[in-house]
Amino acid sequence: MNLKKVLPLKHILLSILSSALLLSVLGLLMQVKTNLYKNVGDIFLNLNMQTATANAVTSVVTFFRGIDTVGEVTVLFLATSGIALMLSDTQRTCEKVVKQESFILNVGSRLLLSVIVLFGVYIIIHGHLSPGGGFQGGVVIATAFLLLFLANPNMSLSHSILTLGESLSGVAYVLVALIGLFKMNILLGNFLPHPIGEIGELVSGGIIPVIYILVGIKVGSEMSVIVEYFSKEDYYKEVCDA
Amino acid sequence: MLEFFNSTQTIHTIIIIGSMCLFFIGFYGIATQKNLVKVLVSFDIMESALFLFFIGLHYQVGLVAPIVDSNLKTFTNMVDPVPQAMILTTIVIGLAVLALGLSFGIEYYKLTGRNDISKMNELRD
Amino acid sequence: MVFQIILLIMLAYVVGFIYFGLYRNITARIQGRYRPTVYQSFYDSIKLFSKKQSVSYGWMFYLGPIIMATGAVLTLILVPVFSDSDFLRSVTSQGNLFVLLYLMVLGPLGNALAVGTGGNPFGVMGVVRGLTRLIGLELPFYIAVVGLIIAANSSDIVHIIDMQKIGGLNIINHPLLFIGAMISMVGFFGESPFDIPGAPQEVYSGPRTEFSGKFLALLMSQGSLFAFAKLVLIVDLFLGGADSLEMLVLKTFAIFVSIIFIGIVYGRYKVEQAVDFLMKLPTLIAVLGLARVVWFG
Amino acid sequence: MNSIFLLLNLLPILFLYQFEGALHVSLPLTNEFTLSLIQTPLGSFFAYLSLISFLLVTIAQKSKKLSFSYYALQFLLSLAMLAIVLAGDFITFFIGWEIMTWSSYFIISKSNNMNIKSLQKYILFSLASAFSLIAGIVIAYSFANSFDFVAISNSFESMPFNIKVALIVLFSLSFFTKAGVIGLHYWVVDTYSKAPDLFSSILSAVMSKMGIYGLFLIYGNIIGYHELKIMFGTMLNGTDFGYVLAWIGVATSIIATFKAITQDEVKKLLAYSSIAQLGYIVAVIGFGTSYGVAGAMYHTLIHTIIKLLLFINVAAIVAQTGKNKFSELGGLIYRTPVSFVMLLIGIIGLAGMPPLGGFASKFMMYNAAIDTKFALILIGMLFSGAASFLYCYKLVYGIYLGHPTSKSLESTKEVSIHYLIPQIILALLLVLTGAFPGAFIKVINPILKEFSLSTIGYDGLGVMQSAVGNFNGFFIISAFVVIFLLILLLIWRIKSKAKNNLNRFDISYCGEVPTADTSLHYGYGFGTELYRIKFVNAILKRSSSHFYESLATQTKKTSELFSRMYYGNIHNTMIIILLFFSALFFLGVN
Amino acid sequence: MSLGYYFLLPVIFSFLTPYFKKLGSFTLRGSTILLMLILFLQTLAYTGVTLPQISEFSLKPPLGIAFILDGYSLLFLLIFTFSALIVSFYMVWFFKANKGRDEARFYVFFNMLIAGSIGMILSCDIFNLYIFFEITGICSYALSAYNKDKLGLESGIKYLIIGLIASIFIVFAIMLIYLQIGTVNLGLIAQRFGQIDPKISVLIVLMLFIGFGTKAELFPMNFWAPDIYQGSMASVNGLFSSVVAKAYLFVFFHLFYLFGLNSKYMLFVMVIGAITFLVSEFTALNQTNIKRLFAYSTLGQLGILFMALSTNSSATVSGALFHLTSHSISKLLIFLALGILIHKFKSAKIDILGNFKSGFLTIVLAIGFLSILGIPPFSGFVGKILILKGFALTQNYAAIAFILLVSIVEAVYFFRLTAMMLDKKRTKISVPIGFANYVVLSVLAVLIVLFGVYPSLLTHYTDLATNALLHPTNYLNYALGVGL
Repeated sequence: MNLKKVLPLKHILLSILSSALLLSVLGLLMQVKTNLYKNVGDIFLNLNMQTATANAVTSVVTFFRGIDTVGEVTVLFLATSGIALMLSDTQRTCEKVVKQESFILNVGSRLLLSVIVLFGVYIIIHGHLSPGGGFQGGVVIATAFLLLFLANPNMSLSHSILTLGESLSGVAYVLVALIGLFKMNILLGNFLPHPIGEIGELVSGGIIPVIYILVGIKVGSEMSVIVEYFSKEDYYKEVCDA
Repeated sequence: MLEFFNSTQTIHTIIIIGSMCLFFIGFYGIATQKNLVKVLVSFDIMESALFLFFIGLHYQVGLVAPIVDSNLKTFTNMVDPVPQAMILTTIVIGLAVLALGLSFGIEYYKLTGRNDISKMNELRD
Repeated sequence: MVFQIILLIMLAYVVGFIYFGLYRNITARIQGRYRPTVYQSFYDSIKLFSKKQSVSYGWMFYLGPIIMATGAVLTLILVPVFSDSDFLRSVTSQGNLFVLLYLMVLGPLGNALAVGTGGNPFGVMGVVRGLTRLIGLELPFYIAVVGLIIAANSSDIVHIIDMQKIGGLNIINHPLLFIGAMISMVGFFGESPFDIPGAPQEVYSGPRTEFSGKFLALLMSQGSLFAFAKLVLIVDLFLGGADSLEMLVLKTFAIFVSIIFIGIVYGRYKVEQAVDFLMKLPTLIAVLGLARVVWFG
Repeated sequence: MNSIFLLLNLLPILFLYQFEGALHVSLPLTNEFTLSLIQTPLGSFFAYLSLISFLLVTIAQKSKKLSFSYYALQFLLSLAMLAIVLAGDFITFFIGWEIMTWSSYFIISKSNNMNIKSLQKYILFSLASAFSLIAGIVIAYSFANSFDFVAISNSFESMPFNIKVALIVLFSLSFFTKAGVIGLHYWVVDTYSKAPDLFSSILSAVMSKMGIYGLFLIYGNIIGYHELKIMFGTMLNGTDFGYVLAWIGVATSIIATFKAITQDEVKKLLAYSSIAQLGYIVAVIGFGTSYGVAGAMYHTLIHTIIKLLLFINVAAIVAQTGKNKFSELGGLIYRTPVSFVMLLIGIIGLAGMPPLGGFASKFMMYNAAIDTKFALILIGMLFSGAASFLYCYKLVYGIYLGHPTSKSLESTKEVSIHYLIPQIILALLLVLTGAFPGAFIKVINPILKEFSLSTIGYDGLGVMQSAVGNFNGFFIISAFVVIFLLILLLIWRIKSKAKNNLNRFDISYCGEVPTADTSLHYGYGFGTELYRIKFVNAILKRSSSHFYESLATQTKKTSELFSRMYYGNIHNTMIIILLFFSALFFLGVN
Repeated sequence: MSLGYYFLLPVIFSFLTPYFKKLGSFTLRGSTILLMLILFLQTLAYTGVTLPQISEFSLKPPLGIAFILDGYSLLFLLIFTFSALIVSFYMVWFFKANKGRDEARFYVFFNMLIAGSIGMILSCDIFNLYIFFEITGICSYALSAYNKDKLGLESGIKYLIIGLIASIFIVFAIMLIYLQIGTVNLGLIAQRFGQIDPKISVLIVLMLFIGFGTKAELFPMNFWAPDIYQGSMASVNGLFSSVVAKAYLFVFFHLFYLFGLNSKYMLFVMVIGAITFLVSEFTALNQTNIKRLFAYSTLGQLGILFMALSTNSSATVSGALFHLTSHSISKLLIFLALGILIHKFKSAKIDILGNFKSGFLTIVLAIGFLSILGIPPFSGFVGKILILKGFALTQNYAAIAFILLVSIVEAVYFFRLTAMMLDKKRTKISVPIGFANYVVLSVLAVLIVLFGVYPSLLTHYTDLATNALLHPTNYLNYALGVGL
């Protein structure tokens, strides 16, 4: 066994460098006192009574820092587009070959699907009350589809529906932001009468649950698309190799 | 003994040490690994380390998650929600970039059969 | 005025040819061979003038010698042959020493044009050698002239002559400049060691290769005119000019003889050797003289 | 096309004439810069010089079919030069300077025998010149807080000495490059020889003069000769500064003269001769005396005339024969007689022979040298003048005299009338400038006043007066003509009846009979002796090209070294970023 | 109009792109042009109002996030929206000439690239800024890899990896900032930045420097940049050069002056900029690939901008901003023109590209080259002379000498290209240019000349920008919500 091959000098030097950096950064971070000023989050916590959502994180995510979330959704959308650009290919030479599917897995996964999707929906619509929300729920929904793909390689999703969900929810999100502008003269203004319900009720928090639902739809459909592309990739690879 | 571990100071120290170790493992990873997937994973490690670091440092003993429920009716004695929101955003962004990177990697691998980033050298004069 | 000028030209013509004859005579004596008479050049020229030209090289071949002759005559007019003649003084002051320096080259250039028209490569070769030699040849002479101009603070020859009447002859005041100028003069007269351009042994007669009959005669006559003009120039610059014919003949003859004696004892330099030589010792001497004028004068 | 641009070229002349020296325009570019045009005597002299040159060249260009873009660029070039010479501030000056650079670049690139290397040479030197100029400009700005000539001139006195020197060096370098001072002349020869034939005349006659204008502007107007004297002290009757500059000029002149003699290409010879002649101007421009300035001015005028004449002449011959080397030309005298006469007049002027303007300007410069007692400078100038006879003769012999070197030359016809018209005008100008030097003094005196120098006397139009002797140009030229005609009459009789019936082999040839292969043209042989002369060989052997080429090689090596860093390995790039971070971290934080 | 439209309109458009695609490519192209036109006109409308302008999201700052438009960002907004408009016109030709491309996705990335860049310059919240940074980043990765060939993918991967490194450092810095200052609002950070532990502040600055410096292509961190340019399409290169790089540069200096780093780090940034300039220009000499060459040229110009922008003197900064604008326009012109050539010759080798025959392209390219070199009467000249003037006023003669000397090196390759275009000995192949391209390139060329002969058009905005950059009091007031 050649030590030099397993652990080249470069690696040793870099590990020494990393350790040195680690030590000095540690030294630095340990010395330094944090929280010199009052965090903006504490103010948000106070403000949160006005927005009337039980989950303060949700109100920060969708409302106080709402534009971040628009950006975040956009990033996800762009990544999906990028992945679609890369992996959906019209010029692919090898043909689609029907693969053997397992009946039990197929049926079992379909059974589970509704449960998982339901769970995802729950997470989404309770985003302003409990931990979770649009992103988390969306991802849970996507896992349901992942299950389908794992069980049945020939499975394919209806892109037009996914696109519809994706586009409309996205547009609706932006429209919500713009309605806020028109009604409250502030973008993403909470134009719905938010103290409608008590804190902790399902219908409370004004636009916040609306946004989270829209985000949930969007993330769900986008993640499903991503999952589909990646799982199909393996399939194409095998077929093309053969 | 338990009190020692239950103090904010100690928890912060542990979190700093742990997350920074993780961070520099990722650092070492991106500096030494040449496989694209490994590089992306290293980046993910670094990001995760940062998430840990950030969230961890905002935890203080005695504070709870910023959610009101039947027991808790006011937003007091809660941890700062902003870092959590930020981390949530960052996670999604990290995921998106990682997925995009992987899709690039797959496509590149299909074209060339290579995934070694140090051997990506078609672009040169 | 025209009469005076024609008289001047005739004088120059006669004196020039006699000097040329003398030169041949003396050279032959020194070299111990039979000598021609002093008037041999006259006879030659008369003979050549009476010859008939049977071929033509075109009009430039005619114009060349004419330009040359024009240069010679103009030079002669602008050099005050007699320093006390009011007429000559007034004519001279229209030009200056620089005009003369350039006019001295105009002749050879006219000649060169004619040679070029003649179309003989040997002739052109001679011209090129002549012009190349000129680069070296003019250097000490220029330095000498510049020295004198600066010393007199005037480029007017009459003024330089007048200065010498007051402050003594330049040959005494500026001996180094004189030596430099004299060495150049040897070349200007086509004497050894700087006689390569026209030496028949070298490039088949040099510039004159294609000339014969009347053209050769014209060439010879303007050569003697030029020679005379140059002698007078040296006399004017260094020996204080001449008031009368006797003084003129005496002084020019003295210069002439010394040039011959310098020239006769040397072998012939190749053109590059000539330039090399001229750029070294004579230039150095002249520069020393010049330095004396500029810094200590 | 040609007629339109001919008329267009007339416009600026009329425009200038209209204003009669009272032109003063200012045009705000931004709130910080104002472009201003002011007509000074110096500026109008150069303006008329360049505009009329352009007019003449445009006339000659009628004989060629040139594109619209060519004419447009040339017109732009003329306007740019107008902007340079009329500029009242450095921004206008620089804008004109750069437009001049690139418009001429594009014209030059239209030449058929241009290659990338020569174009690069031209543009890089031009840009180096421009950048050195702009460096000077902004440094001056940092003290004067203005780009205005007057403001900079006023604040110059109060600048620190080293800044003053830096300014002088930067500006001088810039203008020297344009004028082609030795060492900075690397581009000149290549460009002049490869540019379109008629455009070479503009390059040599007009564009190089912009460098001279710049020198006048800097030394005379902005710094002022008086200030130069104070700065550097005096030497003999001139200034130390003038002495150094004079040696630069003289060295340029001597070296370029020798180089010119050895050239085989006609336009290269003219290019070197141009360098040499500008060397004279550079030599006297720094004297700071009336004669120095007047001499430089006069020579500027004469050189413009001569170079226009010669380049147009050569362009015509090249267009007619398609050959541009001395070794390929020859014997054109009876085929193109008018051209020959024009060239003859041109070289008589170039050699500085008395009856023509060339002598008048040289005399002025020599006077200046005597006036300041710069004897060695004077000798240098005389020496280079003596050597220049050789290339003058080569020019006329190589093209027109001797025997034709090839059959095609024997059937050459006289060149087109469009080439001849400007040549005749220029030849007449050359005669007039020789005959009436006093008239020129009249033109120059206002400029001398502008530089606050004493004026020069003149007696009528024909006589130029100086402290060390007068020069009656009119007398000399009339005497010359009269004597010439008299001798012509006298000798007329010796003209034989024989026609020009000689076979080219009917010559004395060492007793041999030349054959068809025998080379009877000596065009190639000029200058070969020079290599055997030690001093001259030392000059000819050396070349600035070694320096510049090794500079280019070094640059290329550096470039290769740097580009090795960019070899596209993303892994290493990452490591470098991380290392850079670490380095900064350890340096900065700890 | 609200500033939020700059981001939200492109977002809506992108989300709806699948439906535009179904309506046909005409709708797709037309709507993109319309969108960019709206953004550009909106920006023009903003030139007439008093600055700064603010539009808040959800809450008023300093608590909430807001877009603030001050003089500094207005200049960049003008550049970005104008470039985007131009490129959207150009892409009409491109997609007509290259059939069968995934047009819809290109427009998604293109729109979001612009939106992200604009977001970066408008946002007054550093975390929000980071999100726009990522949006811009993802769009750039995808656009680099858009061709899906080996080169494109390679450049996409490289860009992505670099983007990851940069974003890690930036996220780290933002976290440290939040830990120290308790907010991510730029105004508050600026206010409190001086008071935090100097060691941590150095670390934060260093991380931001590495993050944005890497993206803004500063010297030891720019080895990837030429690869990206080489692998991407020419029109995308134009965007990278005139929009994306400029956006990163904007952020770099925005933070630089907001955080008051100018006194401490001025020399450092200047030296780094100078080295970038030097190395890039020398390297460019040795290139045979035209895209790579102009990538180096872009790096070099960025180097000058870094040198000049870090000086803290209003004259220099104003000049640098002028130069930046002129460089954006010129580089866009050059890359778009090259795009036509590269499409025709199917190669980016300089030797092959030199064979084109088109008077129009020669003229516009020459104008672009001369402008970048700073030769009058083109806009680059005004920028360069203003920069030099600024350096002269601070008596920084070394910088003047340096810029001018390296500019000569720059001239070497620019004029080599020019000479190649003009070389008559090459076999000349005529290149068809679409009508849209005549318009697009003419507009750019005319602008270059216009700014050169009448710079007051632009100096008004650069002066505003300089004032806003160097004296960000107004901006801070708005970011802190004081002025509201």
